[in-house]
Amino acid sequence: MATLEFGLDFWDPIVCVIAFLVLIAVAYLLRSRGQKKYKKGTVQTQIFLSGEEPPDVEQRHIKAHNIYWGFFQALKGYYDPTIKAHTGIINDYIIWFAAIAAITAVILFIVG
Amino acid sequence: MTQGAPFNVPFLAVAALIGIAFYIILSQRNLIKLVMGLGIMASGVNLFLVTLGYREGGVAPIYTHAPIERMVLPVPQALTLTSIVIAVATLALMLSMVVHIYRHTGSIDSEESRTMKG
Amino acid sequence: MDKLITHSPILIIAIPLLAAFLTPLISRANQKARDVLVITTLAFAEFLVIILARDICANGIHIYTLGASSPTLTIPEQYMVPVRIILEVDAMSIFMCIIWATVSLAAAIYSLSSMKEETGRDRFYTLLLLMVGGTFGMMLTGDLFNLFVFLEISSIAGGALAAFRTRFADALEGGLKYIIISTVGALMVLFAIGIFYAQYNLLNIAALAQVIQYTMLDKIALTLLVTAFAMKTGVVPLHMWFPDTYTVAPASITAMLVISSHACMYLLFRICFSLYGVTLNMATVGWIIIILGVLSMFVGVTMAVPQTDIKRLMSYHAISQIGYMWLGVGVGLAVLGNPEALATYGREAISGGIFHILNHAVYKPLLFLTAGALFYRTGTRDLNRMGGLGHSMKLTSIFFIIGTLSISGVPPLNGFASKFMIYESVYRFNPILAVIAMLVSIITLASFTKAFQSAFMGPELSAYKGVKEVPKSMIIGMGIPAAGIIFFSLFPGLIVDWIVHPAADALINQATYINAVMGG
Amino acid sequence: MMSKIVRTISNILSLFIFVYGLYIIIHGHLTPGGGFQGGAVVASGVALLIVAFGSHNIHKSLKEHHLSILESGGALIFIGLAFGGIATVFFYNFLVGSSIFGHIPPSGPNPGDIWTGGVIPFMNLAVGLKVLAGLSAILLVMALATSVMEVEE
Repeated sequence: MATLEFGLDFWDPIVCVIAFLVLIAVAYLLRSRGQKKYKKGTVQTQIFLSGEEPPDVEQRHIKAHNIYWGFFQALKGYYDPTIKAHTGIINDYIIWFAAIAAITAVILFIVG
Repeated sequence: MTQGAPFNVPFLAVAALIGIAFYIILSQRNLIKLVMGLGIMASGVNLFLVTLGYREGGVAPIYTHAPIERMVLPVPQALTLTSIVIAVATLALMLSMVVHIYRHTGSIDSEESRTMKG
Repeated sequence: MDKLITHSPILIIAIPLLAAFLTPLISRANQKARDVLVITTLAFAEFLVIILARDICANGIHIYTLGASSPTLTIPEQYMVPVRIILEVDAMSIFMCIIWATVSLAAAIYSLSSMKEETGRDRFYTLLLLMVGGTFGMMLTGDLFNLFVFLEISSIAGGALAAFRTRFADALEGGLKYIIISTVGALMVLFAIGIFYAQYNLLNIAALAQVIQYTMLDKIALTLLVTAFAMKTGVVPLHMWFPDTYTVAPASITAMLVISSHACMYLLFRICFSLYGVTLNMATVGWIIIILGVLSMFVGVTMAVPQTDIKRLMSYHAISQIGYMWLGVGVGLAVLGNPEALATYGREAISGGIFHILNHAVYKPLLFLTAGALFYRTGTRDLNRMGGLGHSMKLTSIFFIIGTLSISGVPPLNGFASKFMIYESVYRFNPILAVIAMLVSIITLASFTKAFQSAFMGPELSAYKGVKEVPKSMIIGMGIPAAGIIFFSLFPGLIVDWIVHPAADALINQATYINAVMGG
Repeated sequence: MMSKIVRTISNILSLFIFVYGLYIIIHGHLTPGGGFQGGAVVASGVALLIVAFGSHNIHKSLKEHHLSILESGGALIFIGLAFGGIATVFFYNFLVGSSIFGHIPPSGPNPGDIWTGGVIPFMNLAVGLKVLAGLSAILLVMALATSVMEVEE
């Protein structure tokens, strides 16, 4: 019922779920062996940043446009033309449609 | 379909209408003109359908004095009519959207009035 | 009950349409009654779809002829060919109907509270029900002209709904783009229908499939149909309207628009498999579909990564996921003429693509609805301005995690099951395609990690101190697809045996489709 | 608001246009025409009135929400008639060959009896109602919207 069989392979989510449960149990075991003797509401539960004052809340959060900066920098050659192609002008969308229709027609006429 | 030159004239008109419509849609940045281009394209397709419905010597299927065996099955006419109705609705909707866009952005140019890209 | 099953194909279309025109009258009297009517209608449609699906599993294709003296009288005595409007429901159509009924029900429940502040809600529900009826029609119809009519009903209603919040300039722009694209596409479809009628004097798909010859004109018609439906489906490079429209539509409508574009994809498959079928040069058309699919997978996901608008990001992911479906079904189509390859991996590829439609139809609405929930509480879609919302919107963030893991194909969730089917079968067809598919899956996870990190993680921002969890009906609207994800994840074998394999077989067996209408 | 001559003439003319539109609607099953065409003719009469009298004056007596009720009513009658045949099949012409108006109409060619189409004349009426209401509403709303813009500028 849960098993998905096709060709030579199969996929059984129940096995995967059991494996995850075992992993969670192990993780819980490890966690329960940790120290419990800290005092709430003191410096012990606050952020420690080499003795510096932690920056305020707005500064601590990494904004979306900063994430994967290096990825875009490395793939600049791909991203610049691709983003440029998305002009947002409705006429260009129809140009793409006409172009793809023409290419498809040519392929169908030549290849069959 | 009947052969012979006069019967192909409507198809040339169809090609011309659709060609003009595509030219307008591809080249004109004015949204009102673009909607007009869509209207012309709808007319071209409708003309195509009506032309297909022509049968030489056929009679309109109206049960007043018409000989039954010469009547034409009015499917293409029904198609055209439906497509006209739909075109009316679409054009009205698009034009009212353009009116609203003009109110918001003060422009009906498809490049100047856009807010989204990338 | 038998009578209900016999008439259910038309009732599925007609009851939402009837309710659509009742809505403005009733909402004048009572707003509550209107809400009850909308939900009851959609629930009844869902019920009809399910009983029809059970009947089709048992008895095969269901035919319904409108206006005839009996529902199965497709060819009247004086005629050689079918002339009336015929609805033909096979396993593939009912599969799409199940998806559409469920998603529209969830979206309507969600709209009850998410649209509460908007004006003109009676028109909103009228349009919503029109769109439901139109899209059901696209899925159930057996002839080409009604296909065009329902396509237009669905796209006019969809465009108006996308532009519903007319106080935003971008909403109107998105709606206008959608409606222009749909009109151009639909007119090209109508032109192709005209070409068929010119040659064969037929409009019924099954009757056409019997006589179609793949002449020069048929190739032009095929080109127009493939490109028009590709544009409506949102395949790269015809996808650019897709993020523009889906970003600005209300969240519930976005979820519905995704499925209605899947309906256009279904129409493409119906045209390729059931109309052209064996006359087609399958390898060429199959490869066209595969290439478009791979392009959308790759360009869609890479364009999603830099987006900072949460719904725009999700729209690009929808494009990329649609690529998977095109890849799977395209591989199946490419080997359709080769019985050995079809049996070894072609059927599994088609099943994988179709199963992916089902999975996408549960996790993508869920993600769009969570984005709507974020918008409802924070008033912004900009990820740069969000942060720390996981502290206050716990249920929403749990739903978001479920959707994220599922769309990225992380085992054991359902996205993995269908992607695994696609990887395995595509690998035997062409290993490079399978590798690209896996790579795309990884980038998907990366992109959603970014979205999750910037919206839900991090310290609680001062701007969102007073933010609460969304209202109950929005939670229910998100809960329905989330429950679907859990169910499909745990029992993929059950789902595939019940509805996915019959749907794939319905696409492959063209002869059954023709015989149901033409007899013998 | 146009000159007095235009207003008087269009006042008289609009009645003829309405009657002609209704004629086309009612004879839809016998002659070329039908619900949509007749409805469009009636709406063109409304357009004439809007041009002659100005949209604000028309709006005093013709409100768009009344038109929208009329439109929904037309659509409901249409679907209701389609549902009327559900005992056999949806859209089944259940009135054909019945004697609602006293006599059973003969089938086959005839000199143009009104009562021959069964349920079709009623459907034409419903469609005509919907189209005339819908198109008039579109014309009225668009005229109002553009006139408001002129005031703003």
